Amino acid sequence: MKKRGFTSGVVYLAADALRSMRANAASCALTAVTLGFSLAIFFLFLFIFINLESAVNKWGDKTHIVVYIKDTALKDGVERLRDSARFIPGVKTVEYVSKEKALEELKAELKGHEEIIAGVDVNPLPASFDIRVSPAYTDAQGVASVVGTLKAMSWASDVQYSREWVEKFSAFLRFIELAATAVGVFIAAATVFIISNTIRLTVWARRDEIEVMRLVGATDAYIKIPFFIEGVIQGFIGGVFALGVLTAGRYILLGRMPGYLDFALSLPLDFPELLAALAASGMLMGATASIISTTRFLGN
Amino acid sequence: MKKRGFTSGVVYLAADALRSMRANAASCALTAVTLGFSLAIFFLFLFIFINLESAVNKWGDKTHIVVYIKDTALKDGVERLRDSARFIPGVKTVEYVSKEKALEELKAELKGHEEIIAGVDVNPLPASFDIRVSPAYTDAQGVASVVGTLKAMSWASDVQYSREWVEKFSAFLRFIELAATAVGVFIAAATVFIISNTIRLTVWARRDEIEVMRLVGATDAYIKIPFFIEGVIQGFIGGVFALGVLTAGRYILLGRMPGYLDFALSLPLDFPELLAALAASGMLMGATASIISTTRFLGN
Amino acid sequence: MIRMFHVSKNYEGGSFALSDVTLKIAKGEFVFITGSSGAGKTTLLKIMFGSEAPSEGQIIIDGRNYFKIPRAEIPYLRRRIGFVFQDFKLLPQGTVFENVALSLKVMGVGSIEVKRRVQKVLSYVKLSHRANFRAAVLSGGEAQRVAIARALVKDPAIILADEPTGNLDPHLAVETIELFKEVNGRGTTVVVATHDSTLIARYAKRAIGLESGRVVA
Amino acid sequence: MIRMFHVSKNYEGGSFALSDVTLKIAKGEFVFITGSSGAGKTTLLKIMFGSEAPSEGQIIIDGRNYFKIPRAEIPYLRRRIGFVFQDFKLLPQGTVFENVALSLKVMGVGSIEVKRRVQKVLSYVKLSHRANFRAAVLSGGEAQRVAIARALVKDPAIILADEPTGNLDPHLAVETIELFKEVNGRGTTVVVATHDSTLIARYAKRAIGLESGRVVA
Ligand SMILES: Nc1ncnc2c1ncn2[C@@H]1O[C@H](COP(=O)(O)OP(=O)(O)OP(=O)(O)O)[C@@H](O)[C@H]1O
Ligand SMILES: Nc1ncnc2c1ncn2[C@@H]1O[C@H](COP(=O)(O)OP(=O)(O)OP(=O)(O)O)[C@@H](O)[C@H]1O
Ligand SMILES: [Mg+2]
Ligand SMILES: [Mg+2]
Repeated sequence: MKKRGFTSGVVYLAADALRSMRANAASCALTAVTLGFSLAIFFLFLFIFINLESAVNKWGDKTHIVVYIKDTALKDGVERLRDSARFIPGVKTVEYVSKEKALEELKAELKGHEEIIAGVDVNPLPASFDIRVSPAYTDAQGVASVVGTLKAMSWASDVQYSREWVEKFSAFLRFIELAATAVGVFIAAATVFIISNTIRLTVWARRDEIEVMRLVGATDAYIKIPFFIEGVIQGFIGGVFALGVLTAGRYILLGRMPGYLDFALSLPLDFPELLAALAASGMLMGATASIISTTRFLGN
Repeated sequence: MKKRGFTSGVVYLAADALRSMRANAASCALTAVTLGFSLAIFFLFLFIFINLESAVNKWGDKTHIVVYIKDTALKDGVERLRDSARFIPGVKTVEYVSKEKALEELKAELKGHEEIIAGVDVNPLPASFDIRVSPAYTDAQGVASVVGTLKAMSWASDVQYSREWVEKFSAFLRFIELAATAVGVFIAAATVFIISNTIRLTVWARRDEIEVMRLVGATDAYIKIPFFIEGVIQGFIGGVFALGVLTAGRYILLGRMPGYLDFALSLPLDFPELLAALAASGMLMGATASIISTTRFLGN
Repeated sequence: MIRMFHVSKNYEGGSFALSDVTLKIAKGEFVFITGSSGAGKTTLLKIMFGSEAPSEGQIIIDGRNYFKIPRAEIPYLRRRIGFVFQDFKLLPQGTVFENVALSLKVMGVGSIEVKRRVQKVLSYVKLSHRANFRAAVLSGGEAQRVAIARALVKDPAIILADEPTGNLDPHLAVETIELFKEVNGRGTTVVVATHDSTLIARYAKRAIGLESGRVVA
Repeated sequence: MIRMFHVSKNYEGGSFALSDVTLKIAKGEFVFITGSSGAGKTTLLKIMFGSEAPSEGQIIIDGRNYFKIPRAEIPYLRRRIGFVFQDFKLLPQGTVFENVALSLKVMGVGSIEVKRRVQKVLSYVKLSHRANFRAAVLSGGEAQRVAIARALVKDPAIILADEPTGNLDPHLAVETIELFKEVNGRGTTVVVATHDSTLIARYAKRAIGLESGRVVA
């Protein structure tokens, strides 16, 4: 009796799986589309949260600290002072606002009513540094540490920042992370559940076939491999379908939205990477679900 | 031969459906949970978008118009002027900012450097009305119409508003509506698809049973009714499950989020209404999917 | 009762199961259909039952032409015919009782009446002690007798039995045919497809022979 | 080859299919199992095949004690046994060829070899002309012969045939038993469960009689 090797055996079973898929084309397509929809929902959430988080991090830029500079310290030159601020941990950028600029800004605010300060001849406004903190320091603690260091500087007359904004923002950040985790866990669970239940039902629909295979002496592996291959192929098709749905949705929205909202539709991945990610997760899910279903069905 | 009436016949079939569900308890539970997950995803999106839209409408409050009042007009009394502004279509609230209040606000802004306006003895700042527009007028057109009417007032010296903000906001509003529609249509399609495919598979798994029923002379209705009842019950269970998942998720998030974000978790419905909505949509979906699947399966 | 005119049944791919069959079975008759494996016995019975449509020809059952029966009426026609399927067609998860009761329940017969009649017919086929067994666990011969009981329980106008003794020992086979003879005696038309020549010889009833889809005797 | 010691098979609910069966079937023997419907013939064969476990007792097949065979080895044991199921157990969507080929394919036999052997065995059971028909459309007798072909094709050490002639006309039934006799002549152990007393009488082989789960002859 001629026996074939493992590789040619798998090819043989793959051919069988393909034949069976052709025979049940409609059913396989529906399963693949179910996988696709589930994946699309999952990735939709993923992208919404990635984009939301990046948007939220940009809002973090609004966390800024103003240090007023003693007039006496200005004589030593701005650059030295700026450097001493720039190298404080947590400081991202330092922007110098001279006494003249401060006055101009005040005038701009009073536009139309400049007469109110017309009589002022010596500029009473102090120069200042407008300091932005790096993302890792936008929470209440981080800002406090930067503020503390700045206050200790000999040239600093006063340090101002919006404590309210900092606290709101860091609470918001924590909330977004928590919400993303909660919704993400839920969506992932739902996706895995729906996909595995769908594949379980397709295995169940073919229970008689599996029974016959076992009775004629098929090993568990022989029975599982076609389901595995089918699951992988359906997962792949589902992944491509999900990509299609997401891309189509993105194009529908892309042309019709204000430019400054572009970030909401930005893709965290290139197109080929995205295809790979979707196809790979589809295949992984299909494979896992088919292994679990068949293993449970075969009862070991 | 004693025949039973329609009602007792349905009761009979309902008992059958329940017996069959007990026999396939695991499978039925999984189907119900699949329905539940799908519904939960759908309602999650629905709530996110309802809350987002209500939040966005609150942002619309930021659309405000400032009308400066000619000093000469103030002699006639503020109330009359305010009334002439209040009854302009699109105006929601009118807040009076007196000359004194304007000066105080300027002083607050200059905190620490009040000396800059110390020498001013006649208050040069004009009084103004701070006008908020009603939600329906927050788009560019609406604001323009309010501004036009205000400008025509004899007592108005100048009208100011942020054209940039208004344009951004109305574009954003349009985008949110479009995105909600696109994502909503997609999620609804995915939900309907997943539920109907799941029920189709459970019908398919029982194809032999259906075949036998037809051969012994069962009418199509006789075959469909138990599936229908099963679909409705599974839909109901799924709806309750979805409510459980959503409520649990909400409680996880509720305690841990900044108070000013409460709106994000607000429920557009009371709890009993929500239960009714979820259970009803579950039952509707289960019923529709089972009718479609069995009808298609029976081939007419 | 049953008339066929030039009935043929072809399948795609050119194979055919029946060709040009014309026959007449009178009301109250008892007829055997014989023929070797693949001769077309099952196909002939299924066409009489309306579960297969002929490719050509006309069938009149009970005065009604089959081509004219609307889909919605087929269930009602089937309720007048008791069919014993060659492969039984039981609900494997249902009990023996439920399987037999099914053909009454689909007709809307009340539960008390169902119970009475099912118990009676189960005693005829000697399966009262198996009433609560699931059909899936029955022996071949037991399953076959459940199929027979299901056909008999509704007191049909016509019984079409396809190889109803294939899984029965000679003793039970004879008892089964006696059962059919008894209902036949009460006016039911009985058509039995079988290859069991001993039975045919024993009962000396009319036998329609099939050979490769053609009537030969 | 096959030995059973005090084998019983009970089911929940107190019913039993076999009680205290002790028997010995030598290598190369040809044995009939007889008994009326529900006597336990199928149960006996299934226990020999390992698809049902006995409630009590020991079975030794081919020198191996059944209780000691790990789950993973069962497929390999089944490949040495050709089983003709009373209800055929074919893949309805597979063709006749595929159904017969399956029992070779699961063993890893190459396609050319599979084709040669399947064609040969299909000609033995006179089904070459049905090779590409789906099993679902076969007549009862044709399906039964496919089941026989699938058991024979792997040249098994043991053939267990459960009512293999129930759907065959007398002529084909004899031919089938002749086929079993032929493989038996080449050394295969053959066990045939049947209620067909004419066959048993005709072949005068050893017959093990069962009655309500007990060996009686
Ligand atoms: N759907 C189909 N497609 C192709 N061929 C079919 C189909 N249905 C039946 N046949 C063929 O028609 C022939 C007649 O089948 P039928 O079941 O009527 O035979 P039978 O006389 O009942 O035989 P048996 O005694 O073996 O049951 C068979 O050869 C079968 O393969
Ligand atoms: N899983 C089970 N649970 C309960 N009873 C069972 C089960 N399996 C078989 N039986 C019973 O065991 C008895 C023996 O069955 P078996 O199939 O061995 O009979 P058989 O001799 O093959 O009969 P036949 O000639 O009708 O095929 C039957 O009465 C059957 O109902
Ligand atoms: Mg037949
Ligand atoms: Mg048996």
